[in-house]
Amino acid sequence: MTDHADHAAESPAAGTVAPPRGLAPGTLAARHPVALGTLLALGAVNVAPLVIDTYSVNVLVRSFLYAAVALTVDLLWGYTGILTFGQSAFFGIGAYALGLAFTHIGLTPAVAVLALAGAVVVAAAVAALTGWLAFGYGVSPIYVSVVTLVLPIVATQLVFSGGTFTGSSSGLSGFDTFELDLEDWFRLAGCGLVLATAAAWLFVRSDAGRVLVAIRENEQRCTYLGLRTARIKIALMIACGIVAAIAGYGYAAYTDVVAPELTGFVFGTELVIWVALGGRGTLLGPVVGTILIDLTSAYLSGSLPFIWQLLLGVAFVLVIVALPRGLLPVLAAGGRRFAGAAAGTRAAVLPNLVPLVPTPTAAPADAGASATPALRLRGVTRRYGSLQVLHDISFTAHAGELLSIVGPNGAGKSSLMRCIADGHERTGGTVDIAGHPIGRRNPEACVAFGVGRKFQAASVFDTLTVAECLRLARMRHEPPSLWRRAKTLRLPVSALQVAQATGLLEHSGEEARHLSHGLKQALELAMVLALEPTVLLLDEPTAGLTRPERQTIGTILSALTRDSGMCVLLVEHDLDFVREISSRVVVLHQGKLALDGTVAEVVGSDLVRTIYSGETHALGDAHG
Amino acid sequence: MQAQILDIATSAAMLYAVAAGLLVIFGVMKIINFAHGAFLTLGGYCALLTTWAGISPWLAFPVAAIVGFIIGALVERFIVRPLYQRPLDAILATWGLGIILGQVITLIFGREVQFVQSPVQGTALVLDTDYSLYRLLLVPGAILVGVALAALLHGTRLGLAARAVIMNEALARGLGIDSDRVRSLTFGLGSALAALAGALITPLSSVDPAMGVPWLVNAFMLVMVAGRSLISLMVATVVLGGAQVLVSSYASPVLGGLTIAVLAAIILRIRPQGFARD
Amino acid sequence: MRYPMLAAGAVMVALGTAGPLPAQAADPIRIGVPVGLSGANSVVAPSVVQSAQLAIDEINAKGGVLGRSLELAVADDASGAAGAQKAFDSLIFQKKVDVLISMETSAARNAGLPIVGRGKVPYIYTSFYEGHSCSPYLYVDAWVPDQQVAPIVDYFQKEKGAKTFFLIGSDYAFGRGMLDFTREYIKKQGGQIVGEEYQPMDASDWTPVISKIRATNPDALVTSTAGGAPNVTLTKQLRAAGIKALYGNLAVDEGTAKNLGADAAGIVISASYLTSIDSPTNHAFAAALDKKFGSDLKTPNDLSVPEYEAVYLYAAALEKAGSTKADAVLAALPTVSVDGPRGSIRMDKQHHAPLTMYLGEVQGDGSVKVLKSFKDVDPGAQCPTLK
Amino acid sequence: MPSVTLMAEVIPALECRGLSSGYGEAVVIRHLDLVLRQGETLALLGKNGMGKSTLLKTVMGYLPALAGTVRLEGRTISGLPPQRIARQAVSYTPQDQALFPDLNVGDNLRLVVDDERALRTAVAHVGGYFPFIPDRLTQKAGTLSGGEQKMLLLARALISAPRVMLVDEITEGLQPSVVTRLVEVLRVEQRRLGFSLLIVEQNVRFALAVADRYAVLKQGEIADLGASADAGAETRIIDHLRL
Repeated sequence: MTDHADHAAESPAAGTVAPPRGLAPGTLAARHPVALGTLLALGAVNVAPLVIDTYSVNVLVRSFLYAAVALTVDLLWGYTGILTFGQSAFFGIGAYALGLAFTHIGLTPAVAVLALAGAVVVAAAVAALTGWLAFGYGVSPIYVSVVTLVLPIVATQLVFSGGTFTGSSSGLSGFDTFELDLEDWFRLAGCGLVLATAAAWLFVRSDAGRVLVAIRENEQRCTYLGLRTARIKIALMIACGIVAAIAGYGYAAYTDVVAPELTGFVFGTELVIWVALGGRGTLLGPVVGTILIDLTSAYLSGSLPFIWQLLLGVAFVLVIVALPRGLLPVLAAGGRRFAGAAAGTRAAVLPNLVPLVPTPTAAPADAGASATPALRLRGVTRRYGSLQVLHDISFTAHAGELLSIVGPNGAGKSSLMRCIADGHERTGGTVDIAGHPIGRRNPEACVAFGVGRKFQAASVFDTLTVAECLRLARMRHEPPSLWRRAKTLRLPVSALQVAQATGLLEHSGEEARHLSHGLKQALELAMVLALEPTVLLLDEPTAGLTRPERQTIGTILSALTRDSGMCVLLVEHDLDFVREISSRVVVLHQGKLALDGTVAEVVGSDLVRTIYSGETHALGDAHG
Repeated sequence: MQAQILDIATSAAMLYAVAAGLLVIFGVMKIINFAHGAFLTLGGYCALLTTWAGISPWLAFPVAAIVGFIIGALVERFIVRPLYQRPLDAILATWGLGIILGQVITLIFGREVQFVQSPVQGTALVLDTDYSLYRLLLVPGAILVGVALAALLHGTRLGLAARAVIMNEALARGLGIDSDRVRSLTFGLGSALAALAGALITPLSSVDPAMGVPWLVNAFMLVMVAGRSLISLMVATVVLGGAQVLVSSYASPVLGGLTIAVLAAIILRIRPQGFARD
Repeated sequence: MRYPMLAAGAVMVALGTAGPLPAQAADPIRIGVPVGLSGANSVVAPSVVQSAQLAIDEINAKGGVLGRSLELAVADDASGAAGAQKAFDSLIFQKKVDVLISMETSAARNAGLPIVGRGKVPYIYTSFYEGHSCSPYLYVDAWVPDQQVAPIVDYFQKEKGAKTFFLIGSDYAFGRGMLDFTREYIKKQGGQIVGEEYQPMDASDWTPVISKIRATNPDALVTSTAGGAPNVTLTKQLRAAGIKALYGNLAVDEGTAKNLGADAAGIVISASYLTSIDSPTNHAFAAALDKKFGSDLKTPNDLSVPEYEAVYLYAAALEKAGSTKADAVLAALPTVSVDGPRGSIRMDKQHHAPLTMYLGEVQGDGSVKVLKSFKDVDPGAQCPTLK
Repeated sequence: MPSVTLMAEVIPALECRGLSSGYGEAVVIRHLDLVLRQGETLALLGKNGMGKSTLLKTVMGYLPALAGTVRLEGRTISGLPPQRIARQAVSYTPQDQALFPDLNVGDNLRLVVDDERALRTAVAHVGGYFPFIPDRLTQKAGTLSGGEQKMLLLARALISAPRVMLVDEITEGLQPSVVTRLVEVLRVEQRRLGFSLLIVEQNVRFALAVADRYAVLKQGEIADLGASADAGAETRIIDHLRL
């Protein structure tokens, strides 16, 4: 109650901040800062070698290439949450592609191009393999760190085992390479870095780029929005691997040396350190951080090598423990200009929410609904080791039904929901969604068949805005742009209704973590509805809500089943609520289906009365 | 062949000694201590100090364990404790700690490679093979470490508390067990074991500020595969360590160097829980 | 005008160090010494730095060269290629040294050479190595396989009756280069190679190699590992495993041997410098080192003495050229000679130097007993394209 | 201000004042006032999701109090971590996962006593009620039957010499004979040790049999409070609980 009241009081104020300041979203004006920044940076990179001393130019070429790799680490770790120690391996692939080609074949334009192509292909293949290994279903999140740790070790040992072919510990050096002035190397590397950063900047701010943050924040929710997160992560891994390989290629061409250290795990961890110090998830932070750190260490390596390393180590630990966002954002937050700019970009991308005109395809689905049940369970069982939580559950549910599942704690209600939404969950039996058996498919495949699942605790994306959360839910239907943000967001009428009725619309520019508990629940419901599911699974949607909030949700649910012909499955403890809105009730008790009937039948049943008054042993047939 | 059996046994013993400390910390705290390599190095330098002091090389082992314990407990208090909810950050923070320890060691002892005295010299005739006595002694040494750990976990109240925290921390706290203290002691114990392992391996190789790093990765892989059990760690060290020896002997020592890491990655992909029972 | 990067400058000021200064007429002549203070070479690097420091101090005490004093600039190359690049970059472009004089791993030397070419700085390489490294900027005053291998192999074959050999090396240019030469030489002399194994430079576990030695049971071992750590770990593990074969080591120096203690006893080495050389210059050198460094003294060895002599060679070339200009110095280098602890050194054979070689056996106390010596052994045709 | 001695008599064993709590932002308990008197047994009843378990978890320090305070015999304990509260002679038996199934019976008991001698005495004592315990000290607790596990839980709570005992649904899924046994043991021990008992129940009969007073929770607030002996208490409670 208090929580909600507080929020209601502050929401008008928040509402006045959120609307854009007269900027039409997505126009050139909105993208202007990026273009301007890129041009300025390009200009600076071209002028810099004229004023900086030779040694710094020399070192900076290397720093730029490192920074490009750090950029990929930031995309993987900072944005997507994949802690990788393996980007050095891709850098090494690029470097050795050039080193081996130029040493053993020689420098010709054709060889140079082929070597680059080889580097890209090998890096992409290795990244795909790494991703396939690391992002399989049910694999623990730390496993990706295991794999990316193995990667540079394997790469280094392969270099070692190559004998004179790879130069082993010595590496390869002294091969003929491109004849370029130091200044030109500087400009080349600098422009490459600026363009890569700008591209990454556009990407992470595009609609597609928000998926990365969504995966980091809540991968489970992503999969239940039908997003194939494993494929997205593998694709990202491939792109990042290729960029790192190109940087490595440039490094070898510039320094005329390839050495096992370039592929090693220590370099891989250094990249993570630079990114952490610069500020993970900020792109500019890691780039600037890498350049500053590498340049400073170049100056200090002679005079203060240990102290410098010690300082870096101390700074790194402090940042990880106390300032997980890194140094740069903290420093930058001091400047008001940064804060203003950040708020500006945030506001400028608020899309207009428009109702989705029902497509003709929706109609046949309704027509077919009468013939095929929306949901059919046959003999579903679930075991955890020796513990059996579901015994032989069979029932069907049709379009337009609101089926409540009730039962005491531990009756297996939530397990049942999981078995419907994820093919890996059940131990036995079959589940058909609108006539499609789900088999052993992943949640995202079940979503494709028409399942929408709302979790018990509101599962949203904390650091994304309400509009962004809703956009993610629509991506299955409308593939997002890779470099820009759409001006409009089309939502199904039901989702829009939920957003309107709960007051969510006024908060569409706000980050989800700032929402009240009730609004988070409403947001998740709207997201699930945006999927246009045929079977909607709701696990205690009203837990922890105030009475008016429950009322609102109840009204919406009734309307949904009535008007849009959805099949809703509701798990609920509050039996008053169940009585008000259900068309049918299923009672689960100790993992078995105890009763399946109308509300009146269930409410009047002695069985339910005994279950709820606690004399469980009186329930003879439930004990067998 | 006999020599290979001895190689496998002694290599597995070395790996077991090196990985046990990491396993203890991972088991109780669910945190990967990437400063493990630095603690190994610390143990190596403790052995170096005993060599310099001219006292019995056997004393290197208790000295290393004690120093490791004290520093480990301090580290837990000031660096690891804020990170229990952020396991990936804990990996990074402990890695950073490893850098700090390495640099401090460098500042004190210099960068160069140094050597310690071995407590035993010469060879013994086992299985018809003249084999390094020290390496042979590593086998009972590792078994001793394993038995002592098992006794500590299963025969003392601290061990019982630690096991309770591993199994269900919330319940353990509700019964009055101070899980913070258990964790401090556990981290200290894990660090002590790491330092002890460092002292154990140095007579066979050399001491330098980066000596622990190559061991870290193998220990990490073994622990990932072993899960939380000292027994499955033993299985993992024999299987993976054995594979390493065989690949080194029949293919090449260099490929042997990546055997453990690659096998671990494959095993974990097929069976995410590794050699652990469930 | 060019300025160092502001940010880096600011950090350096904060840390209390000074940035590079603009060159002035009375500036000292800077001698850059990139060495492996960390990594595989860290065992011997400190003695090399001491030798360089001694030579520079001695020359400065006599008034310097061309009216200018000499100044030492050391940089750590971490004994590897990537580290060497940073060290060479820093010395040549940041510290703007006039010459590089150092021992390096072959990996580091190869990685550094392109930078030397770009910076157009003379480079005197003072480490024994696998040979055939050729550059107009590079001079070498230490031995190559042609000078070193024959004495050991001949001794094993003719005086100890060895027929089968096992070769062990660190897997890098030096390790492979030395053993390539050794293998061919042994074959030419009618010996048999029963095994040849390489491990990465930073390897510290030699168990699989020792297993193979046991399996093949050779009469003699010839090893060529990176000087320092791999050398010591290999020797310790060989001894611990009870391998009794003859043991010729192409990379061990006296200091390392002393470190090894009893384990080193019986190792046969072939070197151009031993502390026991009985010559007035060697005695004077030893006394000067002792006086300067006292208890901190690192045993001088076959890597540090060439460094000492190379500084003198450079000073002599400066005097002759009359300037620090690279072209003039490079032209003068092969024409000057110094009388150092190893005797008279002149790098006039295709940028390499004829040397007197000693065959020695390490004793239980780490000292080396000279078995034989060979006067002014020619380095052979190392760089036919150079003068 | 009453004198100290006077206060000691009226100080409740446990006292919640204005207590609000929940999970994250979901508030489950709202401004709750509840008093557990010295030596009494109070049963908390209510439908699922009404905040009964949440209340126990908040008292025990697992969940932070969003507002209000919890006092144990006059000392504020809200804000302390669970182990500190447990050390003040509060015994808590959660509803799920209350045992260590992979530890043996002896170890499960050993966790709450000071040393081996105390354990031997305690085992001998509870063995009087539950003879299987001394016989099967080395059996893994997870392999005991459901009823035996509940008895072991009660035994563990008793041997920790509690001043206040918090028990969450100990009768769930038990046969009537076992429930009767538990009621008996609780009565005898409470008389002997004088602890105060706060018990969460769905089994109304058990609750009324063991408790002096009852409280019904609805939507995180107390809907009904009375003495178990009151006429019509059971009917009233079931009315609260029914659909």
